Amino acid sequence: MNILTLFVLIPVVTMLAIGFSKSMKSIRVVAAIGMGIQLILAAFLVYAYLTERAAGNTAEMLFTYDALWFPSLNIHYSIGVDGISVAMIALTAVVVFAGIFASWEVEYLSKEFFISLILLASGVFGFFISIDLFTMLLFYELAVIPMYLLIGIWGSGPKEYSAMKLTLMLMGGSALLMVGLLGIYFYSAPDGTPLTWNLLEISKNTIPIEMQRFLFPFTFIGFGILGALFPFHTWSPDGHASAPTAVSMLHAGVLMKLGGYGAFRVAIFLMPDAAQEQAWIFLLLTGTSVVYGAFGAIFQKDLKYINAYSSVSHCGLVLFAILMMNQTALNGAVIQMISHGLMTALFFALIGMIYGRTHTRLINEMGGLMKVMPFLSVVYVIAGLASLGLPGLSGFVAEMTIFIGSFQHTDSFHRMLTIIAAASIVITAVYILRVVATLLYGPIRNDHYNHLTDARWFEKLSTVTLLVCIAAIGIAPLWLSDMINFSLAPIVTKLSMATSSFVSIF
Amino acid sequence: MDSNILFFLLAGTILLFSVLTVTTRRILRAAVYLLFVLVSTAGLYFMLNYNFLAAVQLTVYAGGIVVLMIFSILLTSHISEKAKLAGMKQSLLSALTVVAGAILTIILLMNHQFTASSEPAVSPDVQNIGRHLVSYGENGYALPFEVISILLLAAMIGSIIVARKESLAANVKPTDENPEK
Amino acid sequence: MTGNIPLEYFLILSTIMFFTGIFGFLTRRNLITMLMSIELILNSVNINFVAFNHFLYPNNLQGHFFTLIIIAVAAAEAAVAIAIIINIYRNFKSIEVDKVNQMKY
Amino acid sequence: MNAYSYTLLIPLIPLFVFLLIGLTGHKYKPSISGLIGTAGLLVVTVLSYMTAISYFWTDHIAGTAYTSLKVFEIDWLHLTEFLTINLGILLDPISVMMLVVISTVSFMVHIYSLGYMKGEKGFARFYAFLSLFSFSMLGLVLATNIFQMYIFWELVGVSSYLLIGFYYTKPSAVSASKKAFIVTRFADLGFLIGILMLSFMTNTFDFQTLVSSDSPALSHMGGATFLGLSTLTWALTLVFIGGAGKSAMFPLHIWLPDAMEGPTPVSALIHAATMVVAGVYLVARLFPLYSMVAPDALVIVAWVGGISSLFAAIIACTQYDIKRVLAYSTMSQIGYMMLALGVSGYGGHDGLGFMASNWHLFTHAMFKALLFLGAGAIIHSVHSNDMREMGNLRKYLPITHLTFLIGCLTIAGIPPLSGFFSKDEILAAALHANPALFAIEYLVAGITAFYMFRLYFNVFWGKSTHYHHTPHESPLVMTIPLMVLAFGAVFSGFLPFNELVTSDGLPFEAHINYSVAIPSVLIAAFGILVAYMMYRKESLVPEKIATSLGAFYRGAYHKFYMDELYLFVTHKIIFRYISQPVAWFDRNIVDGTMNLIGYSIEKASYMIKGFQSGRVQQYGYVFVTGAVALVIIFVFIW
Repeated sequence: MNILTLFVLIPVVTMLAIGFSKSMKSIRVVAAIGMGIQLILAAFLVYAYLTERAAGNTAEMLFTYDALWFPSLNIHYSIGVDGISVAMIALTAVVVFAGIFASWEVEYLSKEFFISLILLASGVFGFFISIDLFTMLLFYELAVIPMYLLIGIWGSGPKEYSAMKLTLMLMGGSALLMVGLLGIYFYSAPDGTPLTWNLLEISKNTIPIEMQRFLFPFTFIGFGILGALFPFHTWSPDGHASAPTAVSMLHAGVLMKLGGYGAFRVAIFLMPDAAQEQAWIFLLLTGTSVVYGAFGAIFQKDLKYINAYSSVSHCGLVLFAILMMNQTALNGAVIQMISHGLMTALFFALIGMIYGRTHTRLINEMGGLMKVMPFLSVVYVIAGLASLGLPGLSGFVAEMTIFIGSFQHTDSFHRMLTIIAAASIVITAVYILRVVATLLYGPIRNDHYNHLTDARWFEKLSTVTLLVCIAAIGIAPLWLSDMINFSLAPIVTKLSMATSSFVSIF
Repeated sequence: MDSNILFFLLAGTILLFSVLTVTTRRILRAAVYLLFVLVSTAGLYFMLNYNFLAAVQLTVYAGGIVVLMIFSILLTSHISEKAKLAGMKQSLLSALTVVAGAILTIILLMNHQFTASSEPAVSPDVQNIGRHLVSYGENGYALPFEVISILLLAAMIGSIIVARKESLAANVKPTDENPEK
Repeated sequence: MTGNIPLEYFLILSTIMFFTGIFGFLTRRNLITMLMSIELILNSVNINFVAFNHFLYPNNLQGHFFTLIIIAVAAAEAAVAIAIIINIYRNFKSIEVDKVNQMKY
Repeated sequence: MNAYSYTLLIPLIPLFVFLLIGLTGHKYKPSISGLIGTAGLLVVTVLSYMTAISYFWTDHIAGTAYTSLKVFEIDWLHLTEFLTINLGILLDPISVMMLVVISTVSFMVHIYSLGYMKGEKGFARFYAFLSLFSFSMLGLVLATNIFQMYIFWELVGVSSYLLIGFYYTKPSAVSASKKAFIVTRFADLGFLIGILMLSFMTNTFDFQTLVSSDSPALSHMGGATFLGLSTLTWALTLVFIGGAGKSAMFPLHIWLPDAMEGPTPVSALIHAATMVVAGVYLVARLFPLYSMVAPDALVIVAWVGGISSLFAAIIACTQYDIKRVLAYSTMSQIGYMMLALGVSGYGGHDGLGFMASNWHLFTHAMFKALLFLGAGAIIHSVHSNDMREMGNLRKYLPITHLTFLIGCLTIAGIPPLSGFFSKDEILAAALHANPALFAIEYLVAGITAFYMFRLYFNVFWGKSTHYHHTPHESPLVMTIPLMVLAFGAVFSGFLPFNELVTSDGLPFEAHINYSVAIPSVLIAAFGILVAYMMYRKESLVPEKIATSLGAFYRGAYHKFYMDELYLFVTHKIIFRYISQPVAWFDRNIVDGTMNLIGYSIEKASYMIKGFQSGRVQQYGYVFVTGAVALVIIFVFIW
């Protein structure tokens, strides 16, 4: 059996096993075992991928498998991975694993909770391994739908409103996406040859420029909504604020990356000419996202809102870098996706743990937590430092790759935008340090907090898993960046062939 | 000449009682007016020399359906009861639509040239009807005949069940109340 | 026997009858009178069929049979409808359409 | 591998110690953490001295230029075809000199802290952070390329943040740490953009390539200009802004006085001797590039340095918190160093400023660390920072008194102490290049002497103050570092810097310029005299002078309202006029639009819902009317 299919199969088996489990204890143990196997498998995949590459296999996609499942539209279950997808799969496995432990104590309808959570995860895994556009979209929807239930049932605050808003906005994105993908499908092959959904085959054909102009915005915005593109980001703060811990982790950590990944894999890769032409519009939007999200975060009082706005800023940077369309920036974008995924998952996990103890998320109601829960606080500080780009942690690598890559752009308009985007590192520092100072430092504001306990073993496991990954990328980024670079090379070649009709503003 | 008079007589009856059927406030009278309409229609069929059809019209419609309706009226309302009519607004709007529709249709059909077939006519006598009805070749109606039979059967069973449903439930109830007995 | 009555007269008659039936259907509150209106509509259609058969296509009996079948269907429909009406009456103690609006949800 | 491969251990040992104490420090007694940290630093110090000796003397062939050696380098991240971030070790005169400075001061601080921090909560944490700082700082000075420098630059900033906020339950410390980080981060943004521009133009990060005589930057000299300055000048000015932020140059200095909220050894190590001079080191590191391609940027450097030193010196005269006086003094002295770099030329005797700057950096590290540790000893025994609550301490703290006096004399520039020599060279270089700057610095020399002795007389002489409990001399672990540093402060002036650390690596002839030296000693003596009269003899009453200066004095006392200005900008403008509107805009306009769409759809569906009434007759009516209308449309209108 193809190793990639296992990534979809294991969650399914796990879901079945959970379905047959009786007690809450056995449910979560089964979930943890299933996702643990998934994590090991992901690690093995990285290893297998690197060995294969080292052995000189230069195919664009590895471990491919193809089966026709809907002949009249030529839809295949077509899978394969390159360095980028491998990295994203590894990220997903880590976040899901940490997410299971972060939701260790979900008592209300725990069976349904874990099943939905793992269903979501299987959608994400499926998305990353797909080469067939339709199958990709199918898995995408599979990942989005459980989100509604997860937030609507297990959420907090105005959960129905948030769940509805999130789902509707993402579905709106899917609708745009559907238009874009169908358009791509109908121009996927030269006249006279059968149409195809296969990414690689479509990329060999050039979609007519008029169609590209029309389809690119649909596809890019469709994915961009999931990637929190300004001004379609407002589902994110509300959705994250209401979602239960593990869902926030998965959502911000992984699901939002589907947007970036798709925008890059589908929109830019298949329609480079239109991308070149229209990039400046979206660069302005994403550049705005970066700075705007950061400014927005300064003023928030709710921890989850702060983090959601910070995600808007960081994910904006991902799309920003993708639109720069050179190898270094794209590389940075992928690393940023991974880095942000890990960081934000860690943040949400910590926020969930803190909220579980203090029962408030308003920073000015808390204070001095460092004294009562040193472990969580130290991890929070480290996560914060990662978020503001401290060298040695993953955020720095990602941001610097993006900034340097973007600044290599030959056009001065792009370089000016890069400088503006770079300014976000200062603003990020402001809001991160503000939170750290108010939340963790200072005297304890509420006497009840004196009795709070520090992290339990499963919480430690969850956070340490993420922390180790963050530090590993931050300290030794070379293997990751080289793995991504190798797979970017053919894409960048295709992009550079695109006729640039962009007229500089300056 | 006399057939012209007969037609206008029948047409006048039909129109008059149609309108009365839908406007009268007493339900039973409406049923009777409907009966007049149906009988007059049968007269039209006779006039057109479709004797079998006219007979069916009389037996099934006038004899069957209207009687059925009268029964149900008697079951569901008092004879003296006057039906409530629709509101002014509803009636006016409906009348407007209906008149417009009628005028429109009449204009259309007056402007249309109907062309008659020139092939030799078939006599609509009972022998021909019977042969056509059970033959399955060209101009054979065996299949619709069978289908309609099944439909009638189904309708019969259906109406019985629908009408009986409540009483079945009513029969169950007393045993529920005293399970020990 | 029909003399020189043209086809159009029959059609006009059936048209007026048809719309009278519709008017009845739209304005009557009582379910049974609504059913009657439907019978009127069906009847007008029958007249049309018969007239067309007689004047335009005397070479076969399609209109005739259609009418026959419609009468049969009308009978079946009336039977079922009345069964339903009676059932409704049992449940609602009324056969006014306005009062029978609980089934829309 | 080569003869210097052991230098790899110099940064790695503190890193290892940091991880060791950080991960396992809570398992054993705090004092063991302290000992581990100190032992690690001892090894580092020994290795640093070994490196210095072999680099400057044993391995050096007399008469040849000191070359820069890339001892070790690995690829850390591949960026573009040309740009690669490497991590490595570069040895050249300034980096080796910095090794000595950092390891010496850091080692002394490690020892000192064993006594000073004894019994503090978080003792192990303190040593972990100190090791992290030492690692970062050593990595910074050994950087082979500008990006590695940026990496460690940020790490240094974070260590500083963590150490300033060491007393995390104290709100003032927390806000000071936040302020320090954000202000330097702001400056780092300039540094980062500078790096981006430089790397875009030159396609390299490497220092050796950048500063070589065929630097790729040279081809961009005539390039595009922006606001009248060439792009290269802009790039290097932006890099300098990064340095100015770290070195607390005006107007990015506001974090430094507040940073004194950290433990005093930290102030001595980070905010006096090492981290704050990183800006100077940065400019010195890129100095050939500055002088080759962007002399305009050097002018900016010089003036910023000059203004900062004067500005800080004036404020220092009015402060009562002894650590703040020292902080402003630090800022002032760094201004000297910046100025010296700014006025310097390249090569031979023209490079006097460069040499003087590095020399002053070295001597300043010694005497300022000494002064801070001395202040720490005072605070340790008096439990106060305010000099108004002190007096007559010479009786209680004899060793501290003596060493502190040496420090004061050194910073005032009294021969033959080291400060005299280095300051003299700076003044000579300034006089040579720009008399206006020389005038400023000359004045500052006098003010420096005044405020240092104001501090000295107030603390050690003067009225005998009543203390809650009798001050006592510090333990030996604290006084030994004082004595060692005092030794350094006295004798580092005799090091032949003109042979060791020069702009082009070649020695040049330097001598004491008496036309500068004599007046400068005189003004220093004058400053001391004034301080003596005001605070010892009290024949001049300070309050009277203060009131006669009026608004100026109040301005200086309030640090010329710089904090208020920043607060205004951050709170009023950024918070009130940017962040709050952005948050409002997001919630109400952007999200409002989305909600409006949802709301209008909901309203519309309520309206349409009426059609689905369940009333058959209504359906029928709509159906018939619709059919009629369609027929009309299609038959008559179409």
